[in-house]
Amino acid sequence: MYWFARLAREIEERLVILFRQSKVIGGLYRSLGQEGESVGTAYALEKSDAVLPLIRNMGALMTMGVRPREIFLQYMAKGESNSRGRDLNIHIVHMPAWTRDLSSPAGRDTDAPASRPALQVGRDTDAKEPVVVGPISMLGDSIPVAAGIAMGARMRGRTLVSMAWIGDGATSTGAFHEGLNFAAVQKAPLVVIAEDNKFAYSTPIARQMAITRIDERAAAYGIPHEMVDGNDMLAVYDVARRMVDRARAGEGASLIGVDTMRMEGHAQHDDARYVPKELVEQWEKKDPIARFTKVLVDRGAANVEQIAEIDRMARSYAAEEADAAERSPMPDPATITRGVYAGDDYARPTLEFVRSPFADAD
Amino acid sequence: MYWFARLAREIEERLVILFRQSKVIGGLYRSLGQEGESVGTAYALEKSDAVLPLIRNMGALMTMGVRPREIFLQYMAKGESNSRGRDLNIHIVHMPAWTRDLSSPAGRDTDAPASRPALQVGRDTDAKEPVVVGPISMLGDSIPVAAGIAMGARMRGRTLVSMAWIGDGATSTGAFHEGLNFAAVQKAPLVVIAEDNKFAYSTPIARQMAITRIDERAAAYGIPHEMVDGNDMLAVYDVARRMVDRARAGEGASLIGVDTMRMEGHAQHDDARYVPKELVEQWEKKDPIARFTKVLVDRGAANVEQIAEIDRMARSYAAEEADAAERSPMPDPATITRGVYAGDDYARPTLEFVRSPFADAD
Amino acid sequence: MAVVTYIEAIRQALFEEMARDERVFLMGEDIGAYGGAFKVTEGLSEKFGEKRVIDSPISEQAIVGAAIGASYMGMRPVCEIQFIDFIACCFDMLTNFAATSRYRNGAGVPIVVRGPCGGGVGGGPFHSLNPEAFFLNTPGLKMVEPSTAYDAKGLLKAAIRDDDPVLYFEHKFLYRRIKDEVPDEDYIVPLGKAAVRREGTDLSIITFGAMVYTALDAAKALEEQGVQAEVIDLRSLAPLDKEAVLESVAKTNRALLLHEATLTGGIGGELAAIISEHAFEYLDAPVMRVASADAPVPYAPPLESAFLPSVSKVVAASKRLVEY
Amino acid sequence: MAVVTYIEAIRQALFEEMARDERVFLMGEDIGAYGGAFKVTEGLSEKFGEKRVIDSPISEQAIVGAAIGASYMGMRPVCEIQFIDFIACCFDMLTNFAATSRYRNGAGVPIVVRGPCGGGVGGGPFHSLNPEAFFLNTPGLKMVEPSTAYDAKGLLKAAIRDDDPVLYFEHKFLYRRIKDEVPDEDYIVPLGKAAVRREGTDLSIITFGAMVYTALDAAKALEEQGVQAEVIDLRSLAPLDKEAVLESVAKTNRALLLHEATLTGGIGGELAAIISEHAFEYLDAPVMRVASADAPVPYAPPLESAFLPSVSKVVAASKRLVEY
Ligand SMILES: Cc1ncc(C[n+]2csc(CCOP(=O)(O)OP(=O)(O)O)c2C)c(N)n1
Ligand SMILES: Cc1ncc(C[n+]2csc(CCOP(=O)(O)OP(=O)(O)O)c2C)c(N)n1
Ligand SMILES: [Mg+2]
Ligand SMILES: [Mg+2]
Repeated sequence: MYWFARLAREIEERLVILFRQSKVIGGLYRSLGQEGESVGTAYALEKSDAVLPLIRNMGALMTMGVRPREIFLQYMAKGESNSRGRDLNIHIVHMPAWTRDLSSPAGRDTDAPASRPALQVGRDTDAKEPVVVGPISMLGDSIPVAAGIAMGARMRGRTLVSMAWIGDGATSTGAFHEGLNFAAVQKAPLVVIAEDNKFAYSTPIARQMAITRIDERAAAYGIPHEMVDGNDMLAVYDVARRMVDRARAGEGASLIGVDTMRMEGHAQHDDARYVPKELVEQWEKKDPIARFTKVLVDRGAANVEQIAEIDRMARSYAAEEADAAERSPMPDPATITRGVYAGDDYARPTLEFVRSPFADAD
Repeated sequence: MYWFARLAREIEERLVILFRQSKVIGGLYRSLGQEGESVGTAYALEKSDAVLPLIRNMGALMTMGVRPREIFLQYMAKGESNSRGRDLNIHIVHMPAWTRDLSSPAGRDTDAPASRPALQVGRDTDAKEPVVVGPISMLGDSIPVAAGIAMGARMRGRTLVSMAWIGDGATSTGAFHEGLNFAAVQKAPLVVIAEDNKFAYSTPIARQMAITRIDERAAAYGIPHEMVDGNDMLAVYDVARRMVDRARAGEGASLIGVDTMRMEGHAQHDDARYVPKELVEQWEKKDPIARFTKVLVDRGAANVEQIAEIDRMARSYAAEEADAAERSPMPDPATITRGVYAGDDYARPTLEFVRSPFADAD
Repeated sequence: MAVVTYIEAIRQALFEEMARDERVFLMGEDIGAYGGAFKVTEGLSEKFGEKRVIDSPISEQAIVGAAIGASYMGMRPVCEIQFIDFIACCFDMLTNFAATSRYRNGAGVPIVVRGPCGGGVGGGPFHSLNPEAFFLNTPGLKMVEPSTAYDAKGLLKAAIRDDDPVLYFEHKFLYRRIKDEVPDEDYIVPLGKAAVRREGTDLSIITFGAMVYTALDAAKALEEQGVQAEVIDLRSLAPLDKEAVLESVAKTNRALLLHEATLTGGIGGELAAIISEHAFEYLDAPVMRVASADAPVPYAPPLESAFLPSVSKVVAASKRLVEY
Repeated sequence: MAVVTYIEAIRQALFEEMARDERVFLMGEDIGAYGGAFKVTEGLSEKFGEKRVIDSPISEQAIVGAAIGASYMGMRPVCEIQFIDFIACCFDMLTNFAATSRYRNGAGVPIVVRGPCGGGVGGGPFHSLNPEAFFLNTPGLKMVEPSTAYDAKGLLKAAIRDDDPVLYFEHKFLYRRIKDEVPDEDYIVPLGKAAVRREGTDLSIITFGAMVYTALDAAKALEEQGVQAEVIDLRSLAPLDKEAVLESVAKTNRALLLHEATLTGGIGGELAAIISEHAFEYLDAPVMRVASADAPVPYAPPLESAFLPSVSKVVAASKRLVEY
């Protein structure tokens, strides 16, 4: 878990550099301070489950094994990116082969590993591939889709759990309400992670909802809901694990409210002067990675040197991946009208997955 | 209260006759069995408050003093109807004069009485006129509008309470969620009546939501919510009264869940064979009007003869109003493109209000 | 061959596609035991079970969103919008999520969203919509609207088998009024192909849906006055069958565009643009449009019939064209 | 007279209208202390207080619905949609509730719904929308899109004072790139009136928004080749200024319709229909359209610039027209 959280942070640090060099197209949205909940929740999933992350769930993507280069390719709008330069940041989508295999209800388990060259961190050759559905910008729309993925996979006879993240602000959308209510009635294997990071862009949560515990949003749907300290990775993992297990056991949807803090502005352009300084200071003390480091050290799972080594590894890995992405070409303008509809033989894009160097250690 | 509930029922009975004579255009939706909650809730309002009723809130409209003829005119798509034959059943709208009076923030209290001839039941000359906003067919859309009416009237400096009714099924819409959440955050003087009448068209409430108490929909918004026996008019009035008072006192929005039963099909064309017979039988025993009659008699407020007399009065009043409406002309086709936009001097339609013969007795 | 109604043809298409492919399933309001507001899905839940005929909450965004998600998993969802007017409530999910998914990430969205459209039945402003123009400017969506039972069945089968999101508008006025021959064996009507309903030489009336019958009645009346009108039934609204339209206009040199949606901003504009750009040399008269008045759909029958395009309006416009 | 930017002109209009009429207030996401995603409302909450500059939840249906309700009470709400793309989320409330209210029951809905539209800034598929065609087939709505600071201020004031719902699209590409003279005294630009941005005799380029500048650059290039293009800036998209359009085409006998939204189903169709019906006799060449490619708006700059209409595309089309 530590690796994924650290990797997520290092990737974003790298993105900030690329952003300053204006190599990132459009805005850059960071998850600084939220890496813990992203990783802790996704870590409770099987590699073959479904994730519907938001811009601040870099940690979840890393946990599911998405190759960092894919992220850099997207942010730099490269032609080899999952969206072939057509869509933003983490708007990436991946469907395992079984979803297209119509030979049997559930499809054969022939998730061919992605076709790109391996790299030292090791390709994820054996494990199954996850379903990854990045968001569209319209907040809340992921929730009905996540419900449909849970329902659809169940119809295909697969025991897949669908996990979707949503911000405090986005829980005010009609799509969130309709989607989660439908999932609840259908007892769909869906786990929604509602992230109370105190702000929706500049809007404090008190202007977003008249409840103080975001998990109470779920009270309207008759599903289990719990609040957890989002910066305590192990606590997050524990509750996520319970909700994922019950979903997989066919007990239906649930919602986890995570109490965390967006430690920077909404995006790089936002200096967040509307955020009270004390609030930031108070949360700096609770940095999820620092806290998890302490746990590891206290438990003797690793010593400070080892952790420093892991950090160096993550940093250089992120750097290599960024450089690799930077070298790749921009998309070809001749393609703009390709692939709007099916049948014009426009190649389906790939998404590459990698194996954590600590896959066994984990 | 008895008068309004009985009148609502008699009007609908009359509409059924007109429907069978195919004088009603389109569908006929009845509130049989729900007259109690419609009247009990609206009765807690001032005559100058705002109501946003649904098709099954005939009782609320009668309670607010809407002249029965207006209903018949609408159902028969007459040219003199509030929508001039352009919209259905209770899709009626009325704005008191103050809403158009821009001379002072709150507007002067010069709500001129409607301009049509009086009738024996007595015109409502002195009391103020309510804001009436009938629904559009898109379920849930009334809730954001009701919130806006509450907020807007407050900005105009008026102490107006906005009351909106919504069906169990319609609480599944995004509009309901967004509107009530916004009202909650804004502490708007809004009271929402959520009617659990067991079905949404043919869909039982269990397919609509995974909660068993509809008032729990409000738990997501941090506002007070209570469940009440919708067929006990006095109990409904009591809780409505409390919620209206707190709204008027500036304590914000609330939701009342009413436990009731739709005693006929969704509309006249629907034989409701999907409704278990036992359920109907069980609810027949709880008819709100019969129960209220018993209360009146037990308390000695009225004897059986007097009540029978009131019923006769209501029946003949409904009949006269229906006949009056029937005699009025259909709209003039030459007008179809008038009044799409402002400024083509197309006269603003009127809505006439009447005074209950028991206005003082009540 | 059997003669069936338009609504029965739709039901048959659903039935046969569900029997053919276990991945086809239905979602919508009251479509299960009740069989839908218009009884289109009657009997399907008994036959295929509640798992494949899902009664949803009143949540159009969720119905379409869930369909998108299920289609990602390899399923073939067919959504019913109880009245097509309520498609406005999921406009976002359709135009932003469904329409762009393939283009953005190569993830196709093979869903069908169907529902009753159109007026003429006293439905008023919220139960009479013709929504095609709302969606015509969103690349990634397909749209069809049948006018015959044959097309109703063949287009729906084609839509269900298509790999892209298809909006399928069924005209409620035709449900039980139209009957025609439908083959017993499996067939489809390909998307994107118009049909010539009547050959003519003097002008082309280009239309679709219930207006096809208005056009045919007008053509009969015109014939008595010696005018031979050709009637083109577009069937598919996206993509439009440009070739068929241009071919007909090249032959008749006069174009009358007829649709039931209101005039301004209607699909007639797109057709006029195609014709005036690509058939300019062939035109002997202005391109004319007949459509509903620019107002919400009024409820009272006398108002609605004045509002809708009529045979006499089409005849009058046609004569202006041929006499031009 | 002072020279101000397009965005400053919008802010001035809001400021002056709020100062003039206590019933004018703002609702939207992050428009208060933060001043909005593009800082359009910067300083307004300090000046007029939180009660008149309301930070809403992320709920477009509620923002517009609440505006409708408040307008019934005599208020004059101005809603901000953070990016106009999200107007899809309140499509229902706008087309079904706001647009029909006056027609149905005589209850006018004097609201303004404004937000940043358009591409050219690397916004990708969900931050670059030009939505005019979505709403053009809904009677009851008005739509404007200014291209100059003068019009930005004058049209917004006119929209706020108008008694009907007005969609006000501001092109984000112009926010800080465009500066021009704005009178110190109060003025409005009437809804429904186009402006001639450049006189010409050889063809009429009919456009609006950011494309006005593309058209003017093209006109310059054409002039060097001896072609005199007239450039019409529609300013109002509903109602359209038919007279101005027809007058120009009657003069130049050639029409080029230019818009930034994608081609098929765009507002160009409606213009083509108006011209080919009412100016048929004047046309010496086909009515042509230049618009964005029929695809979602791609994100990468090289893709987006190939996707958008360009000066060279307009010049090429213009020459085809004049050489026709
Ligand atoms: C439907 C919709 N409305 C508005 C926006 C503009 N917007 C983008 S991010 C954002 C704030 C989101 O806040 P939250 O949901 O709390 O997520 P966070 O950024 O805090 O992770 C807003 C308003 C949007 N993307 N979608
Ligand atoms: C957005 C929307 N979707 C679907 C419909 C079709 N429809 C009309 S009434 C109805 C059932 C309403 O049930 P409920 O809200 O419980 O109210 P009730 O009829 O029981 O009073 C449905 C589905 C609609 N009017 N609006
Ligand atoms: Mg947040
Ligand atoms: Mg109900």
